[in-house]
Amino acid sequence: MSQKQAAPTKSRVEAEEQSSSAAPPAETEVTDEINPAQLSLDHEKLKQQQKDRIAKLDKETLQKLLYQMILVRRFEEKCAESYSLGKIGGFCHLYIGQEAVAIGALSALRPDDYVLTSYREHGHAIVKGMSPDEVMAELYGKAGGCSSGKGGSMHLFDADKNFLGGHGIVGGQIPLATGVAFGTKYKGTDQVTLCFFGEAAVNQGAFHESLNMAQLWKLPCIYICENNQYGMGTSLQRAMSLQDVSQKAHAYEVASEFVDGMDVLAVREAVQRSVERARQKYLPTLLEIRTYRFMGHSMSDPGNYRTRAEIEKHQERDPIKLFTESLTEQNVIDQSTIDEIEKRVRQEVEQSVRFAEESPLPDPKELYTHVYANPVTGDK
Amino acid sequence: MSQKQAAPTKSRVEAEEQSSSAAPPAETEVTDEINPAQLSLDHEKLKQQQKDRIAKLDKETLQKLLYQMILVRRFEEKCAESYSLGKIGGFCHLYIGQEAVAIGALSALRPDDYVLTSYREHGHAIVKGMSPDEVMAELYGKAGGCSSGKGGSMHLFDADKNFLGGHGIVGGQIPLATGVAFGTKYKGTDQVTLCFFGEAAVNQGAFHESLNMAQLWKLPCIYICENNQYGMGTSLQRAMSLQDVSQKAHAYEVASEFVDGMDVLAVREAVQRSVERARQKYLPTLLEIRTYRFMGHSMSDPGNYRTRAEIEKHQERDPIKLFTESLTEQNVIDQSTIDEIEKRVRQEVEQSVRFAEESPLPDPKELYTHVYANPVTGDK
Amino acid sequence: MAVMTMREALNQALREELSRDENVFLMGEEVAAYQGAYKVTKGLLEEFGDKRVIDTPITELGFAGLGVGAAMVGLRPIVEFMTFNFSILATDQIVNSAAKMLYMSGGQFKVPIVFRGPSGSAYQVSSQHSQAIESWFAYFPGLKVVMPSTPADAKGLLKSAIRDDDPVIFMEQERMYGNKGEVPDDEDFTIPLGVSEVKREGKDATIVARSLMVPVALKAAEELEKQGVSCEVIDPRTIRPLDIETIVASVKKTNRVVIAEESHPFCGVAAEIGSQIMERAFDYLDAPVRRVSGVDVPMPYAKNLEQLAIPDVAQIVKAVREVAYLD
Amino acid sequence: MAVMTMREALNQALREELSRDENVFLMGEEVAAYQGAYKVTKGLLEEFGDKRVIDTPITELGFAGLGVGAAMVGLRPIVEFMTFNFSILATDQIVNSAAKMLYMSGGQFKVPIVFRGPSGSAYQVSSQHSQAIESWFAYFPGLKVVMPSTPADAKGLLKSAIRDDDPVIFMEQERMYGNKGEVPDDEDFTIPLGVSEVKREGKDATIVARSLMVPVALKAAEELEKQGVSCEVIDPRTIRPLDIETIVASVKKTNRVVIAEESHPFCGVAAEIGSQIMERAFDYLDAPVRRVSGVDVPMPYAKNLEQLAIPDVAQIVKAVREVAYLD
Ligand SMILES: Cc1ncc(C[n+]2csc(CCOP(=O)(O)OP(=O)(O)O)c2C)c(N)n1
Ligand SMILES: Cc1ncc(C[n+]2csc(CCOP(=O)(O)OP(=O)(O)O)c2C)c(N)n1
Ligand SMILES: [Mg+2]
Ligand SMILES: [Mg+2]
Repeated sequence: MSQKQAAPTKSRVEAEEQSSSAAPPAETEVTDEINPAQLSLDHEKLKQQQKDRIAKLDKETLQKLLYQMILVRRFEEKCAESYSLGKIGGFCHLYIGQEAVAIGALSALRPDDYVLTSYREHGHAIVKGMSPDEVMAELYGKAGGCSSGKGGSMHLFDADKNFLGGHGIVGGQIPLATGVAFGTKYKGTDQVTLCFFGEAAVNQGAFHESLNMAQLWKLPCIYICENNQYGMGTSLQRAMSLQDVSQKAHAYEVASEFVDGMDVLAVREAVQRSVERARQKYLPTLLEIRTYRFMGHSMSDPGNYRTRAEIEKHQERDPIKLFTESLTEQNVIDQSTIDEIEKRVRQEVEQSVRFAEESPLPDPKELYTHVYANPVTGDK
Repeated sequence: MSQKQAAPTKSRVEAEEQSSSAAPPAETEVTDEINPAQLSLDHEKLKQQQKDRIAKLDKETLQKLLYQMILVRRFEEKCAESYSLGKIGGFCHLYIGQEAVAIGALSALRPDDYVLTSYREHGHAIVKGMSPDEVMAELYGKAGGCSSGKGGSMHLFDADKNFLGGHGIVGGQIPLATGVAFGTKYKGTDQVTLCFFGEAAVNQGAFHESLNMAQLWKLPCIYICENNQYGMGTSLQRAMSLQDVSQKAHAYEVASEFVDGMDVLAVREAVQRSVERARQKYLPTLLEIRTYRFMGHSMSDPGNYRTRAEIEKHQERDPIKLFTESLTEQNVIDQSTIDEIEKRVRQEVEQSVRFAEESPLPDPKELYTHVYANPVTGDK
Repeated sequence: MAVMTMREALNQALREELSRDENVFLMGEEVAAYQGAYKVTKGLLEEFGDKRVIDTPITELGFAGLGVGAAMVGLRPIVEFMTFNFSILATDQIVNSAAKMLYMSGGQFKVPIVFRGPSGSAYQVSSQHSQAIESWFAYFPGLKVVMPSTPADAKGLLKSAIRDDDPVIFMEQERMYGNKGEVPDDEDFTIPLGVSEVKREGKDATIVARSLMVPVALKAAEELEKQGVSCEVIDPRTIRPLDIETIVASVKKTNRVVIAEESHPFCGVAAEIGSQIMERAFDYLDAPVRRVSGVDVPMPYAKNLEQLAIPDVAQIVKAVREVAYLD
Repeated sequence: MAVMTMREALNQALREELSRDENVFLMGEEVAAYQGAYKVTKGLLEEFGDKRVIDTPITELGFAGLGVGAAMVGLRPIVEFMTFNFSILATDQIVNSAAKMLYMSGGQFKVPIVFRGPSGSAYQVSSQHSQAIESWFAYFPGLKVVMPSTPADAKGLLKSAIRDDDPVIFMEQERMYGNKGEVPDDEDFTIPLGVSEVKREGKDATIVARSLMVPVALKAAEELEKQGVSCEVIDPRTIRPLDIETIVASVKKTNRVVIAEESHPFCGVAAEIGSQIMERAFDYLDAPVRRVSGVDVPMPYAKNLEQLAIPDVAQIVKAVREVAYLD
């Protein structure tokens, strides 16, 4: 195939510059007044709860959770770097700050359970068992990517791991996940389906239509709202008349819980309860898991809609920091374990980049494959 | 314009026959067990409440309400007749049994308030002040129809009366009405907007998206769910996981009430409270008004999904019968008043049919008008 | 061969495929207890039970997406839209999930789903309930679009659609549900997707018609025969992928084409077929390809206006005479 | 005349129209505090306040319908879709409410609304975020569809769209927001809807291009000039109503046409334009109308594949040489 000239377009970097050269916004949102005294008080209380949870678990499980959180964090940091270098294109939505949600939740699953989520899904994919190599290669748009380079950052898929995307339309994965749960119930398996979405997706009609069907037909779907308090630059308060997402479950008689999304074990336990309900009784649950994203909405978000102070307030309870502290104080880990984990993670992340770099570009012929599963004669 | 040959299609009557020649349904739904003793007990209690309400109102108002209910009832009966004669085409959704809702609700409005509703809207249109002549002519597909014969039964409009349709997509009018309320608030008027829809429309995403915006932005829109307990052949129970529609308002912090839709004055009072809230504070309300349709979903519905007994149970509380009884017992009317009303109504309905019959067919040129308000040169 | 209506033929196809493969299930508004708003699904609830034949709430976006999700884990859903007018609410899931899933997952997730229901004009139901949107779906790679015109085609194509591993938009025509025709009895009677059929042979002009316009075109051909003009009538049956070869072969013989459709013209299927004919058989064309489309206005309610909005025999006859330079 | 980017020109149009008529307001996701996801609405919140410039929840169907309702009572909403990809969720309100309201109300309710935002391909955002759906909206009578290709056109057409009493789908191209050009300063500078512009005169072949393909076509024309082929480049600017006369006049002069588009081909705008050319200028065509369309597959993410999916200068040059029978 001949080398083609590209359409006359600005370079990606230029495009981003334009996006990020915003004037200071007319409105500066600060979701909360920040009272440091109150903050550390709450912090101590919540930390004690985490320690109580730690006490119930074995060391291996705990260390694995910590390892996964650090892996996802470092992986995302690497993505940011690669994006800045122009190695990763398009939109790139990082998960930094929210790790406890995916990792706590997925730790409550069996490998044959299903996961669907949005475009902010690198972490979910890796923790569901997908290889960081293939995830990174996908972000690089390479043939070795988990979606053969066709999906990109927003559309990670892995049929072997029951990871069903990676969806770009806000709320679009919610009916899909409901259907996956419908499918497993239809087939009579006891698999459950986890559906992740942001709090802004709750305003979409798709959410409402899905929860009604899930309860009406008793489908084993667990709806996990990762309430990071912003949909792009719009705070929850400015987009949702009633901001208690978990309360919305009542409109459908769906069971629900509000969960501290900075505590990986709180998440794990809530999801375990939901999984139980789904596996045993084919019943859905809505979990509102309160969290916070530390980075911009995507790599091109200037982030002028919130203050540094607000971000720092939430970073006090950085889920990794919190968990590391609790584990250390409980003597589950010490510095050398942490160092080991960091080292292992660093190697894995480096390896993923190497793999991505070395993976070839998709063959130009691949442009035309996978349009139809059963191509028809006469098909152009 | 030359006379064209029609496409080779079956006649309407034939088409309907096919639709109505259904086998007895596999499932017979009966929404409630019927206990006649309990029924008359409830009936007496509710009737007493109606009488208490009557005591608060003047004779003229009360008689007008009765007159309007009878007018709508007789108008719809005439529609059924004309439909059977093939004078009215398409779908035709009658309002018989639900009259107390539109009439009670609209009696709480000022003439400059807005009304939008679904395809079951003949009654709303007439009570909003539209001429029965023009409504009937519209159903006949005549040039004198309120929508010039282009809208038909499902799309009645009258700009002078602030009647904004008549919409055919289940739930479609809900965002529109929200926008009308947005518009009046934007312009700073104190008009309110009434939005009617069936309980099955509540399952649509459009409902959910609209209520959130209405409360978020404090819009003077009153959402009236006419819960007649069926969406076509599907009972509320089979379509909605939580069947208390009014409760769903909580998910948006919207004020709500549950209202007896067989009592025209109960409806009136609830809507008055909502109108107050909307006019004074620009706040929305959701009203669930429980009612029942005595006829099929549309003229071609065989209606096998409910029993005669169930229908008869609801007919015990026929809103017209109930109101007539209460008014008689309270000495607001006597038989001669009723006879006069019936006579006047009969004349108006006959007149509407005459008008419709005599109104010419739309000019063939009208096919091409009203596509664009500003037709552009170069437009085909 | 039994003679039956298109409604019965579709019902038979559904029944046979539900029997054949227990991963097939049917869902939609009023498909079960009510027996289908247009009775296409009559008797299926009774025969297959409420696990396989499911009444849905009125939430087109939701249940379309639910169907796609179920298809991703191996089921073969048939999702009925009471009419395709209401599929407009579900376009996001059809276009963004069903059509693109295989591609964006790099070939990992196929979506074997059929979206079906009546489409196009109905009787005096006005503009929101009388519209033809096949061009919308045909626009998107990843979707297949089928529009049968006879009971046999309806049955054979629906069975193929259900067995196909891709999302298929299967558009019936309410006005044709009562049309009768012979239908093969064989349980394995299928008609492959993507194959046009010559519904009538001729040599002077080609009329391409689909769905409701096929019987109109055949009547026009009869009429024209009397006038000494021999018309070939071709029904593509599958709009995407389009079997253009059969059409082009005919054009190379007749050198003149009229394309009839009840849809609006602008960016419609006739525009596509016409363009492809021009691209592939320009030198064979003795006249420009003529489109006879539904009028380019929303569908009015009034019966007299409605009749003027849909192409009829006379218009097709006139168009053929024009491309044959007879008038 | 000032030189500015298309982004700035659009911003200016919005600002001027918001100033001119207080019934004009702007709503959409991130249009206010965030200054627009692509900064087209920068500074407008500050200037006009939050009554006129409104951030919405992510509920495309809901706020599109809300806009239509507001337009029915006399406001002139400008509804931004962050990208037109998301308008797919709102098609019901656009097609069933906005497009048909005037008709089905017998002329009583006009809907003066503009739906605008970036459309078409963006950079490596994969299939759900990179698609061209102008043919969907252009299909429907009742809608107007505009696609500017220069800053001046963007400004003049957007102002006309806002002043127009019909629903207008105004499609920008994200990849073009940074493109610069001269823009008249006059506050009453408008460009009428429905008028094509000859962007370059020529005599040997006509290239019809819209939006992103206009600069590509102009480069192709330069290239071809060097090869001795003189090309006329026409930008319809408004897709519906389409000013076909200007195109036909050019074809009658050049006798050869290539239509370039980034959209998929099937039932696309090029199919329509090609069919209309054939219908109106068949005898003037020395070669079949050629389409150069985006590849008929969902948009892939990988950069190398993405580049192959969008028409480029070389493809247009090749197509023109083909219709000129030079190769
Ligand atoms: C239907 C739709 N509308 C708009 C967008 C653009 N968009 C992408 S992400 C996003 C914010 C979503 O916020 P939330 O659901 O809270 O998830 P988060 O990004 O915070 O994880 C928006 C507006 C989109 N992708 N899809
Ligand atoms: C989006 C959409 N889906 C389906 C239909 C077909 N349909 C028309 S009315 C109706 C039932 C609606 O029930 P409900 O909302 O309770 O109103 P009711 O008819 O009882 O007044 C259905 C399914 C439609 N018109 N629009
Ligand atoms: Mg969020
Ligand atoms: Mg109902």
